[in-house]
Amino acid sequence: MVFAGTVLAEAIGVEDGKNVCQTQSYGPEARGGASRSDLVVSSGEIYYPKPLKLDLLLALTQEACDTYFPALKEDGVLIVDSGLVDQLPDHKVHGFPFTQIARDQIGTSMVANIIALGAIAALTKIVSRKGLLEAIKKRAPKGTEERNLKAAQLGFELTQRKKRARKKR
Amino acid sequence: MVFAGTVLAEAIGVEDGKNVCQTQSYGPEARGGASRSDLVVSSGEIYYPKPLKLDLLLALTQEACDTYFPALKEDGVLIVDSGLVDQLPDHKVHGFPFTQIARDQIGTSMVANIIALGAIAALTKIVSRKGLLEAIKKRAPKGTEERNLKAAQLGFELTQRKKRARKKR
Amino acid sequence: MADQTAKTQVSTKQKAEEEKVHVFEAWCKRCEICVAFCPTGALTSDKDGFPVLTYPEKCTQCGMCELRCPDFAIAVRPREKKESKKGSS
Amino acid sequence: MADQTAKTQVSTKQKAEEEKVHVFEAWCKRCEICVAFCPTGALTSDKDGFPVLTYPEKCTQCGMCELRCPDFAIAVRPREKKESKKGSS
Amino acid sequence: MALLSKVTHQYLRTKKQFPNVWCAGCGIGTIMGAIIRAIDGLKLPQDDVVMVSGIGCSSRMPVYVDFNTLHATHGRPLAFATGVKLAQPNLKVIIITGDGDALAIGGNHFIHACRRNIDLTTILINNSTYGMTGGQVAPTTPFMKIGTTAPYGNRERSFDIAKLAIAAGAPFVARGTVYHMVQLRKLVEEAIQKKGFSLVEVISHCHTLYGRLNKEGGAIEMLKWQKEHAIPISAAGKVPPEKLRGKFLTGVLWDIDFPEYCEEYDKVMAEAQGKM
Amino acid sequence: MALLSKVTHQYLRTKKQFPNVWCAGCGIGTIMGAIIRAIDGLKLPQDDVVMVSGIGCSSRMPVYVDFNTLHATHGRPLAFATGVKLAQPNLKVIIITGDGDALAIGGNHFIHACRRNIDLTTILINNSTYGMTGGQVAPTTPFMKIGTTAPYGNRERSFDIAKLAIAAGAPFVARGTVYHMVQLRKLVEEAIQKKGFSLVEVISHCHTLYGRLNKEGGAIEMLKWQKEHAIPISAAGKVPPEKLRGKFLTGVLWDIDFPEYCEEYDKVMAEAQGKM
Amino acid sequence: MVKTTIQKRERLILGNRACAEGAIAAGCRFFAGYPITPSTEIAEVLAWELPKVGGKFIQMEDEIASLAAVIGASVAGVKSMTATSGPGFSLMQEHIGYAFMAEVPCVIVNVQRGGPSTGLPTKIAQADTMQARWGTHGDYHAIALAPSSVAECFHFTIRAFNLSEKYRTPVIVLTDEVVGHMREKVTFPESSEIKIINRMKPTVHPGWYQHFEVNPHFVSPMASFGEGYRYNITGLTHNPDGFPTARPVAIKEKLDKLKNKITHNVNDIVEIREEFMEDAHIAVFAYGIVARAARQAVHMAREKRIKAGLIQPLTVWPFPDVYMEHMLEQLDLVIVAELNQGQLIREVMRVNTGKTRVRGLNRYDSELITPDQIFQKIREEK
Amino acid sequence: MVKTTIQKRERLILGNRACAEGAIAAGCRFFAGYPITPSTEIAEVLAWELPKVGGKFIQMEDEIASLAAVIGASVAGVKSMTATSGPGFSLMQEHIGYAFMAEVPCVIVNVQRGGPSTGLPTKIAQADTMQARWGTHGDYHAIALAPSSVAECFHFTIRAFNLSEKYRTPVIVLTDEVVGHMREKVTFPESSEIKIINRMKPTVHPGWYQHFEVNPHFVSPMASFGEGYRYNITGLTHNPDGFPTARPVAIKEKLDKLKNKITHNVNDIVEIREEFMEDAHIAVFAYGIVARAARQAVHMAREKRIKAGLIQPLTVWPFPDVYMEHMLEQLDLVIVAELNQGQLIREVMRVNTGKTRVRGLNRYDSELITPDQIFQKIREEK
Ligand SMILES: Cc1ncc(C[n+]2csc(CCOP(=O)(O)OP(=O)(O)O)c2C)c(N)n1
Ligand SMILES: Cc1ncc(C[n+]2csc(CCOP(=O)(O)OP(=O)(O)O)c2C)c(N)n1
Ligand code: SF4
Ligand code: SF4
Ligand code: SF4
Ligand code: SF4
Ligand code: SF4
Ligand code: SF4
Ligand SMILES: [Mg+2]
Ligand SMILES: [Mg+2]
Repeated sequence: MVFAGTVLAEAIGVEDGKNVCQTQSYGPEARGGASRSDLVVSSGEIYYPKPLKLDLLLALTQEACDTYFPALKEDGVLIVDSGLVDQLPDHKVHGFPFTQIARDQIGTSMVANIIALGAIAALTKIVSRKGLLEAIKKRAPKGTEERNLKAAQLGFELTQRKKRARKKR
Repeated sequence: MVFAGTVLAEAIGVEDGKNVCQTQSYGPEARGGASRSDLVVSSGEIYYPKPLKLDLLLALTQEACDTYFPALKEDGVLIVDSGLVDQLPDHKVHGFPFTQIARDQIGTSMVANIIALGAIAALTKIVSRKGLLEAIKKRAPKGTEERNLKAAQLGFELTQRKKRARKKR
Repeated sequence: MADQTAKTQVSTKQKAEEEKVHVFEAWCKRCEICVAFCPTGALTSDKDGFPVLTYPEKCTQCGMCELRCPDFAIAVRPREKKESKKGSS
Repeated sequence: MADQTAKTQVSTKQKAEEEKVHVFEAWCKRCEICVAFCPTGALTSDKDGFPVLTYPEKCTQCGMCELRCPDFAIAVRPREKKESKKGSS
Repeated sequence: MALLSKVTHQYLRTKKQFPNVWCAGCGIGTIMGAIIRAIDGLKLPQDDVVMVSGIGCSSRMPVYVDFNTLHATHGRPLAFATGVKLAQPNLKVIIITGDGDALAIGGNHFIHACRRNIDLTTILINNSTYGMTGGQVAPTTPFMKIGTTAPYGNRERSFDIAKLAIAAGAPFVARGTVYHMVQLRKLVEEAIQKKGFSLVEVISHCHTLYGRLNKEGGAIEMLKWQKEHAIPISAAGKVPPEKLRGKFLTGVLWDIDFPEYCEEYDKVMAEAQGKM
Repeated sequence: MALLSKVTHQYLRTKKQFPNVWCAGCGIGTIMGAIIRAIDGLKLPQDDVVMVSGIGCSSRMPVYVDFNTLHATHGRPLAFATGVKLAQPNLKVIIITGDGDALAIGGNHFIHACRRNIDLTTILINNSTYGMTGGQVAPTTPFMKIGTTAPYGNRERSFDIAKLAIAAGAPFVARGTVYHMVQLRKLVEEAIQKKGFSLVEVISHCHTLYGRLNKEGGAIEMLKWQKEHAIPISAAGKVPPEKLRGKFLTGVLWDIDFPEYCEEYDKVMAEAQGKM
Repeated sequence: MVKTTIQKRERLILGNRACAEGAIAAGCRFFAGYPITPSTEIAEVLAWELPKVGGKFIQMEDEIASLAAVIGASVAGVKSMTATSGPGFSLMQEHIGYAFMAEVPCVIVNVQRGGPSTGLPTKIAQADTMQARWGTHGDYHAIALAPSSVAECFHFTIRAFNLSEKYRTPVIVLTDEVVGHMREKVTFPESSEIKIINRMKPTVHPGWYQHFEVNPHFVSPMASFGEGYRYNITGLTHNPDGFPTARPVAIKEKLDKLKNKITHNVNDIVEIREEFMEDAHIAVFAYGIVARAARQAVHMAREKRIKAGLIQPLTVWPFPDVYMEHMLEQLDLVIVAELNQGQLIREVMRVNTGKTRVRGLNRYDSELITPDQIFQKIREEK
Repeated sequence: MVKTTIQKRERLILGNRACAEGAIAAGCRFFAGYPITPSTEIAEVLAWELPKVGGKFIQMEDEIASLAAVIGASVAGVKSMTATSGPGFSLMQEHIGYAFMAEVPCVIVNVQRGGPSTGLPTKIAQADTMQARWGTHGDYHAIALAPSSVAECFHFTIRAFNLSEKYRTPVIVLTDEVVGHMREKVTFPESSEIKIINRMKPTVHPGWYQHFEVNPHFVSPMASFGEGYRYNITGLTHNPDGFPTARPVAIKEKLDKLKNKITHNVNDIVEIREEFMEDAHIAVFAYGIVARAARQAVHMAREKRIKAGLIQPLTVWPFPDVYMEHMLEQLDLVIVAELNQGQLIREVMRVNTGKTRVRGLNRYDSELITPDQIFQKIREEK
């Protein structure tokens, strides 16, 4: 989650030029890496570094969804991995099987969250598509740039497709 | 000096039944042993543990004599090793060549200060002769009891002899 | 460490009473070590990565998978003949 | 450590210019090591424990006493012949 | 009980602490299995067993085992254990320590425990890195290998742990691997039975960090490496020297006798009390 | 100048610090003499010499010598010296340490300095006790000898310092005695010239405490003991084994080559800068 | 090496020896330490005396290991102690925090010498006072006692063990070079006269036992290793059962417990000795050896009809907030006399509400503050 | 392993990385450390970056050795730093005292985590604040800076080096897990815009040089090893020439110098950021990360027309006594918000003369204090 959070922060902060503050929560020890990443975005100075109420929640597990949903604003956007989160809160939800798609179409579940970032760029105005792709280029570990870019594109298209599908209906 | 100070404290405190507080000053490091030993005697509670003004000063070196003489009370008693201290302050002084006597009569300069204790017992009422001897028996390291007792006796007699000599004169 | 949210149901691939080898999926982390080092190739991984005793007939109940599992998530039914002491491995 | 109040006068037992071995009493602690290990027995201790070159004729200026003195309190006049470099020991 | 084997039930704190925190495939769990089986084999009462550890992935072990467990500070488990053992010599004290714990910050306690020869059994889990803090170099990281604090390759040489322990005075020194878990159990049994300080170095793998940084593969590849590079000491004589290069010996490498400290201290007490 | 020899004048802080604090007959002063003569022999500029010590009687030495001197904390001189040397590899860094300083509280820094192989010259003054604090047992006190904290006899075994250093990775290890002060000077010279970590253990005597407690006589008797118990390594082969018992070897005990850390770090910098 | 065996009721003894004998009297049967001036005699006496009473002495490789071994021994059920001075006390800080967190009773004697750093090994200071309270990382609540005489070295060490056992927490005895190296005549009590407190033992079945049980007393019964209760001890923040937790509620509960067992028991833990305080307008606030000079000074002042009194906290930590607030009501002036650059004076100022003048009398040149200096200060400031 | 090279003015970067880059910008060319969560990234970045600029990185065997090596390197003339967290900071205490006594410039970063003991390695606390001031034995006078943002991690590390060089004393950067592990966009200055202070060098002939010269500025010029000035450094109390002394006058002179160089320069060392303090009757006193919540809270209060303001000490040590005394004159209420059980509040209470109410808002359950909590507290207490 830290990687995805960082890419998003980079995209919003440096590429799109807003102020960002990204924090994370670790498990009891450092080694495991963080399990949660928070982002505060503002065009002004950011005081308190953690979000108090969420505008957007991306939950890739049921547990995350259950835990953090209460902090989501009334009109906040909830995006979940529909393959892993089946008990959905009573809310407008965007569900995509990110992990599934990642495994099937890119061959590794590791890029699920980058697909999700693509989806965010498509669904919201939080981050620009260009900013996101630039940020990925800059932050992706050597050798993984391509697949991450592809993942973001995938997420973007996926959402567009769904939007279009919905419109058609 | 610590050994002599301790013997004297033991004699006064435990054998003679007064309150005593014995302190010492070390050189810059512990190993060398202390170079100065202070004793406060009282029949009541002892507050401040170091002597402020001295009733009795036993100085075995010129340096000690020079340094501590100013703290001696007007009517205080000064006892020096007359073999080592030749510049005497303007004061009533009891001088005996303790080190010389120790080397000559007991064969080791190490007991000079015990001879001096004997002298103190004879010259002053600070410590009883019996108490001193008992304290030496208790405190002397194994194997040195005899020579220390002998030294104390020597100090005692020496002084008596001098007193008598003086009286005769 | 990421997805160790283990499933808590017991594997139903075999009946607990009969099986030579039992996998406790709640603890299994799907490292596939048991599969990789089973001397007879009796184990394989299912699509989620959990070990399955696909070839029970090959299994000699040697116990290696149990001894090697870092997560105490696989247990082998003791062979009946030799050593009837109640005991460990 | 008790009486290291060293005398500061220079030994006058020999004239500094001529002597083979010089003792710097201000620093000498009278450990008698130089005396004990002088290979020729040229040194003895005086009544206070300071070393004295009692038998100058025995002294080979080997320098051992100087090298061994823990207090840099004894110096040996270098032999003149070999090695005229200005130097240490 | 069919789900878990008997040892698991008896010796692990199955109810509270599982699944454990270690990465999938980490060797520490396997080592824990070998240890509880050794203790089971020796029929030591659980109440009499003390397990002491420092801080690190390896040092998390005491949390899982149902003994008297002391999760101490980083590097110091041997010093804590020394106090436990000397105070209650009837307890069996086993130390679990990592290579960083035992040899970096704790190196001094390690050599002194070897020298002092108190009856402690030390299981040193050598994964060539600091796992818990994220893959920094350890005093066991080989020359030129990568760690997060040695991005250009490690320029320090690594300790030969067994050699160091023997030089420091340890009377019993053994080496095993996670791969050879049957042998490992036996080595642990022998170490526990040894009167005096005993050390079992276990070659383990941290594929998550060390393996990844050094491109040595996952747990399975690293276990294979252990298999291929371990030479039992019993066989060492028969192997031509060129085949030993780059390999390491396993088994009991050193086993001699010395007076044990607690027993010596009994003599001190006897003397002191006699003299009173 | 006739009163003091030239080395004394040139290398000692004669004006302020003398006479020194050591007990009459203590070997530390003699060792100091050997060291300054070695430095003089090597013609090292005084400005380039750094002497670092810990705390203890031995560790008082830097106060007396006219180099760049750092009297650090108890047990840690090697760690301080590591910083000095790595920061300024052109300086010659010599560490003076006691057996307690180097091997009790400082044991970890000792083995790591051996392993890391930074170009430091360590003179370890082994007097079998803690002199400065009054004669407690040290990790070098032989079994059953008396110390003020081992009134019933020491029940721990002592380190074989050279063996430990070699096992920890030191490329140069030598042993000398105060008695053999000519050899000692040579050993110190060789150690300073060695590129890499070098150790000279000097067998010294603390007659004031250790000697007295163990009834081993004064300085002269203890020097004689050194004379009688030292066997030059060159002669060791010729001496029958039974005659070696209770004796110790002197001379250069170990001398091999390894990449030195500062030089390795130069490579790291080159690589890093190339990559930039 | 001091070879006298414990004996006789009335004896001339060294402060450090009194400390060692106090430990034995309190039931201490384990000492691990590392020599350091001016504390070493404590170790030396115990090396000699402990084996006589079936106790264990061990010299460890350093101070860190010493306190580790002490904690290990205490966990194994044996009352344990170490003794050190400044540099060693600094090295022990990590393990003081561990003992506090893991609630392990043990006693640490710090015979203070001149600092900072190596400082003045054979000279006195009282400059580790704040360190005793704040030396380790994280929130810590110390108990520290400050003896001013050889007799107090004996009694305060016993009390340190009692408090440590009662509250399951490390207790520090803050003595100093002068008290430690001083000889006074002490009248020893019979052992039957000495009050000993032992840690509370669990009465529940092992299955129910929680080593860090949270209860209204803030102190959990303590089973030792090997007694049939198998539990876990850790320096990680933990639940009452001893297993690590990261739940905020559990974290707070644990840290509150650690705090409350000290702060709720200040009245039991703190002892203060007063002199002439009934009607004093001026107080000298002094602890440890300085209190003796202060006592003499207030006697001198009384002779001159100055209404001065002495407040001598025998327990320097926890600080007696309520007591001092109350006292300050009555006072115009408090002189805080310390052998440092001003440490406990900060606490007095903290509780002061501005009504009372607080003045420091500080000495840190390795010499004692004399009665006369204090008396002069009283005269100047009054 | 973070491989990005230093570049670009505007970047999203991690707090710990900002700290490392600040060090390099300040001229730090030596780092010795030992990994510990949550500080490790500082070491990891410097392992990668230092050799690029000709600096040296070394991982030592422990934290004690790390600070020792840092001191050694500084004495050899190279600006040096280490970074650690709670347990490592406790272990460094002896050497912090040494650096202070021997007047060796160096920077110590403590990325605070939950304590006491091993505590909560991946969670935040501010509970080493008092330890930073009192952790070592003997009288010690700390300088400690507390950044509240990633940008401040960069700038405060530079400032720490500058203060350290200027005053020849160790300087502590007290950051925390949240700041250290936070990413923010930082606009980096050009190196020409960064003010760098280097230690003063002696101008006298080596024969006259005194490494610890006593002068009216309390700071002595500092020659490095190898520069032709051969002097002695010791942790023993010493004369201006660096040789040990036990003379009371010299001892006092030395300790006064150490004290005065901090206390006489409080105005230069201390930086405070205020918000709405011109007319505030209520102040929130908060440092480090908590100051951000506090800033938001006082904005909330102002919206409700409550005259609240923020006092954020950027320098937590030395404590700004005079400034605070002055401020308290104006205030009815001060709320001291900290992630601990109440540490710096004691200092505020100390300087308070009783006129102002001082209230603590303390959280120590591993979570941040929120703006709302502070705002509520303002409402409750006002
Ligand atoms: C005093 C102190 N310093 C540093 C740390 C951080 N730390 C925790 S575990 C660890 C290294 C663990 O390495 P190792 O012992 O090899 O165990 P592993 O995780 O590899 O099993 C470190 C440096 C700490 N907890 N305490
Ligand atoms: C941290 C710390 N612990 C203990 C001491 C006390 N101390 C000073 S020197 C010393 C022992 C010295 O022994 P060694 O290194 O063998 O030197 P020696 O005096 O024998 O030459 C000790 C324990 C100290 N100064 N600092
Ligand atoms: S070894 Fe254990 S954890 Fe790994 S896959 Fe097999 S059963 Fe699961
Ligand atoms: S018991 Fe042996 S044969 Fe059977 S599955 Fe396990 S490892 Fe394979
Ligand atoms: S060796 Fe040196 S100190 Fe000893 S007696 Fe000879 S000159 Fe004096
Ligand atoms: S120079 Fe040699 S022979 Fe002459 S006195 Fe010295 S040791 Fe003896
Ligand atoms: S980080 Fe390494 S050592 Fe730690 S649990 Fe994971 S694989 Fe094992
Ligand atoms: S105490 Fe021992 S080591 Fe120290 S100076 Fe005296 S003889 Fe030498
Ligand atoms: Mg490891
Ligand atoms: Mg020694």
